[in-house]
Amino acid sequence: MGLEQIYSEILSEHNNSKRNKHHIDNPTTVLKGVNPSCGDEIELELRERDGVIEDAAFTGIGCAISQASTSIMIDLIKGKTKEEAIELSKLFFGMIKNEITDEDQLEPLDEAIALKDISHMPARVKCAVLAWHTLENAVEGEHAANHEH
Amino acid sequence: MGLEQIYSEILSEHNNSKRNKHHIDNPTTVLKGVNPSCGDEIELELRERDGVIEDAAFTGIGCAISQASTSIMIDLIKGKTKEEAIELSKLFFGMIKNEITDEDQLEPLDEAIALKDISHMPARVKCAVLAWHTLENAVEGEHAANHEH
Amino acid sequence: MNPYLDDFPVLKEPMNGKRLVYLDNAATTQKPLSVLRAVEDYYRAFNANPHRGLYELSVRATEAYENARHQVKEFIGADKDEEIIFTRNASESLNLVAYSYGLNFLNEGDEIVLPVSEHHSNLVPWQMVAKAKGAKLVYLYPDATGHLTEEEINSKITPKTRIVAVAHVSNVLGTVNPVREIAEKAHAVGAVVVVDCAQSIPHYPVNVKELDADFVAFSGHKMLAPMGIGVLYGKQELLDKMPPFLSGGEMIEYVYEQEATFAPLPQKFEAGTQNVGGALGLAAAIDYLKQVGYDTIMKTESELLRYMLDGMAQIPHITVYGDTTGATERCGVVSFNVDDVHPHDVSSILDADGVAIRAGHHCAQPLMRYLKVNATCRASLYFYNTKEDIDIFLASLKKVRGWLGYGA
Amino acid sequence: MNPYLDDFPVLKEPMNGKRLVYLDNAATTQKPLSVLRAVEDYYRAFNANPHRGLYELSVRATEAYENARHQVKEFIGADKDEEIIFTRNASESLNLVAYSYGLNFLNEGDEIVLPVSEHHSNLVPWQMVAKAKGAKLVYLYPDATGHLTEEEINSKITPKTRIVAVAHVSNVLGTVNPVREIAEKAHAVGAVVVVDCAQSIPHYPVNVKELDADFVAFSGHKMLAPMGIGVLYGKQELLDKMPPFLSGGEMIEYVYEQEATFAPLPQKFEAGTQNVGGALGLAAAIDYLKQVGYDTIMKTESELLRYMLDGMAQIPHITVYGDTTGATERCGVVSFNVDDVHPHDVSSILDADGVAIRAGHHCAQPLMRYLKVNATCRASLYFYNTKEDIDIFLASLKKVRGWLGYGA
Ligand SMILES: Cc1ncc(COP(=O)(O)O)c(C=O)c1O
Ligand SMILES: Cc1ncc(COP(=O)(O)O)c(C=O)c1O
Repeated sequence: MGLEQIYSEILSEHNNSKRNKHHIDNPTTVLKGVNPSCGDEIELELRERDGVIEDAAFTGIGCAISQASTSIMIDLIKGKTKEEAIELSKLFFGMIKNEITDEDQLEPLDEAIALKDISHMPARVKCAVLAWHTLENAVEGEHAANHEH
Repeated sequence: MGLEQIYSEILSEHNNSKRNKHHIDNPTTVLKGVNPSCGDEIELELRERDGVIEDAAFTGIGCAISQASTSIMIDLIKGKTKEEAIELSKLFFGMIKNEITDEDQLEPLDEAIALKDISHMPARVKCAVLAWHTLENAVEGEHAANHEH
Repeated sequence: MNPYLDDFPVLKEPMNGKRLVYLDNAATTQKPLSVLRAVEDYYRAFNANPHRGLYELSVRATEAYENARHQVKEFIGADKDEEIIFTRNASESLNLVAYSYGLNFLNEGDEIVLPVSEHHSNLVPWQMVAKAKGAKLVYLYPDATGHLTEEEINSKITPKTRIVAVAHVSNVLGTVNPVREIAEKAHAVGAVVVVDCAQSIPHYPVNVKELDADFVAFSGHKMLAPMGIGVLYGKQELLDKMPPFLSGGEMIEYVYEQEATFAPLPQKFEAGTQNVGGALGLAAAIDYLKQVGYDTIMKTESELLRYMLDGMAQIPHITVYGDTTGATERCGVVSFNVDDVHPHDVSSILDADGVAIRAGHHCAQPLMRYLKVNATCRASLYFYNTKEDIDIFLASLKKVRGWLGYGA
Repeated sequence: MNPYLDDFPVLKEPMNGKRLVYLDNAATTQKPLSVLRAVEDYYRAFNANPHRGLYELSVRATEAYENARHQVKEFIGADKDEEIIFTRNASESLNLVAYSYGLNFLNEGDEIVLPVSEHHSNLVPWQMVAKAKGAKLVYLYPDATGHLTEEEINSKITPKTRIVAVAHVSNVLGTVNPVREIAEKAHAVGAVVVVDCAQSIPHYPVNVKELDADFVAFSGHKMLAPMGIGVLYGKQELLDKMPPFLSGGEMIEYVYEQEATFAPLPQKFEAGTQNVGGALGLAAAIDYLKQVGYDTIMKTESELLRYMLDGMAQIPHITVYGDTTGATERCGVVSFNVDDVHPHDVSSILDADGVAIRAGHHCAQPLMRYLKVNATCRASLYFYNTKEDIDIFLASLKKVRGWLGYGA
């Protein structure tokens, strides 16, 4: 199970700190992401300029995994281009599905690597990917929350 | 199983002879009896006078057991009062349900005793009792076919 | 030692390297070996399509299936075997009533009364009926201990009420609802009463006469039987006047090209090949329950419940919903939250210690909203649980906040 | 010796003191030990309510259940797991389509086309739809060998047709219907095609793409699996636009007091606790079928069928319905009558020799009327039958008329 790895310091820190949990000024995209089956709900706010994600934050409720995953993601994507953000999300899905396991390859995910072992907790996968799915939809201009799990 | 006892000579004789299978003159009661689950259908005709069953016959289709049982019943009830006929039917149900097993007690059923072992063939019980249920309904003035089995 | 544990092999399997502490009995119970054996014996010795064949094998299958029906009838104190319909689960039983009774006997403006604590299976079908017929859903709201007051019941059940749908026991709060009083009131205004006994019959004797219920629904899998078998009890006079629900094989009398007539009860409501193995499993489960005895079940569970509630009261940062003391008549279902920790995290953390509890809305979202929570944790007991189970649960629960970096 | 017999203990039990000759496979098949073991293993090791729990046991149950769905999807060549809905049996699958598609997408004057040979389960639900919506049932009549001619199909499927409901294989005559041709014609006029594969999939590979079916229904219990589990396949675009059928737990997204939104496929159509044990039994049955192989199954059965039909042709006073020679593509279901002897008597007499056949209308009363018979006998084969079975059947059949006092 590796619960230790999952509820690691990084996770509890991100869950507790409200650093990325607020509204931003003049967001260019605001998108809701929900997991109906567990009631998690986040609202992601992004401000893009010239294809770069200048600022990002979120509000909403959810479990430690979804909250931390969202917060870590926001740290990662700030200052990145939309394309880079999409690349990161692909890498993240690959890691969570246990398709990409090579440490070197995962390096760009930085702190998000702490969520690697979620792949062994299928019931919690959807908590970890909620933010990233919402990001994908936001960046690709889809306006429906993604229900897939 | 006692198939020999059941498909005995009496049964095959009654099944084959069409002695009681016809219409009667001026019936006072004509009642249909059906077993929807197996498609058996008989129509019982009775002519009563002063409470006595003067004449009886039947038409219809069905298996050897229901046809023979009907024919044997008709032999038995002709010339009997309605009350005697109802007594006989109670005796018959008692025999088929294996509640009355004493040979002496069953004596009035005469040839119908050949159907005793039907009690060991639950799937065929409803074939054997169809005529008797129809008789009960006819004599007691109910006009619905009896669907119980 | 709990004398029943030996009958439940799964309870002796290690889970995540630890002994399994199964506290999700309200979701589904484990099955004793005698139930598994009853099902296997059927398939090994006399499996056949019942009602259809005249040969010995089919006759035996039919007899066994009808005996199972008879056993259910005796168990819940119904009048006749015909009043027992085998379904797939409690949800299907309730849908049958909604479709066949609700859609046919309700009119615009009629009211359906139900507690806000109902399981979705006794709530969403009534939304469907209300929408289709222009009827209105009227909710009963419980007090702080989870109970429905007489006042609430009397003010909501009115001459407009046609149906009252109520769970005998709530699957979230464990509350025993005053079904008999509700039925009395409902019958006085000519309404029918649909009682969801999914959470009561595993723990409590259910007698349809004493409840004065018009319909009763429950699931086998919550009372030691296999999945895939459920029961609907209905008063014969009601079932008789209802049209069939599912149609097809077995439930007909005569079929013509353009129309059909239908078989008498109970076949009228049992379309297609029935789950004979499941019905025999349910019969074996009833045998097992009788052998343990409801007295023992209730005594064991109420002792464990008190022990659990006492233990939880001593852990800081825990909120228990509904009756928190075990003082009122209630079943061994305990919903709670740990401050600042999402129920899903609580569940994952307990799971690492081999403790299986449930987290979420428990198919009762309207109740969650009424309680002003997003989700809760739920630990639910059965007679095969032990004090040791509770000790492990409590020890694991104490550590939860620590895992997430909070002080205890 | 048939190499599969050892896997089916019931086939080795004596019946009425004789070895059981089981020839009612069209009603239900026997179950191999591997299927019984799969179900038992589930209950012994990881029984839990799937989808609901976050703990290990429930995760394992969920995975196993969803794997079973995936296996069904692969087995019938569907595109996506979401297109596979688990039901209770074929009858429920067909009712689901009738209620959720039929009642919502048909209008007055629309036509539903179906062969007169359909099983009641693919006929009575359409009567219900026709009555509720003012639609019309239009029947296809087979020729003397039981086949639907192109002419018949072309003349009945018209622009008014909205639904064509057809069995892949008839449960009375064994006829293989030209589903692909029917589907082509139906799709050309914009109708949807509902294929009842209850009698084909046990004996024949079923590929939903090759059939070009919009919906496909079948039962586990006719293909080696336990009772209580069935399947509905539907094209996603159709299932997506259909409203839920049964409602309650598991099939919802958000539930408010007055309304609800529903889960995506396949949960939308799976209300309440599902039959996980049954689904795992079905998965094990599919494994077993794959291991035997459809080639072997078809070869074994067609040899036995020819042997049986040849033998029956040599007994006087026997009428076989439909294709009497095994010359056309057909399955091993043989309906027949013995002159002057009611099918029920034939069945009882054969039963005394341990031979289990079925007698009656076979849930196909409109076909019986069309064939101008009241009932028939039916012997139906499976790959575990042997030539010896057929010999015993034929020997018993020869004696039937004698029992009833007729000359042979
Ligand atoms: C062709 C056909 N369709 C449908 C059914 C109904 O199947 P079930 O009784 O399992 O629902 C059967 C079997 O009885 C059948 O033979
Ligand atoms: C109170 C209550 N009613 C109904 C149900 C539905 O039972 P099932 O899922 O077996 O249909 C449940 C269980 O989930 C329940 O707890």
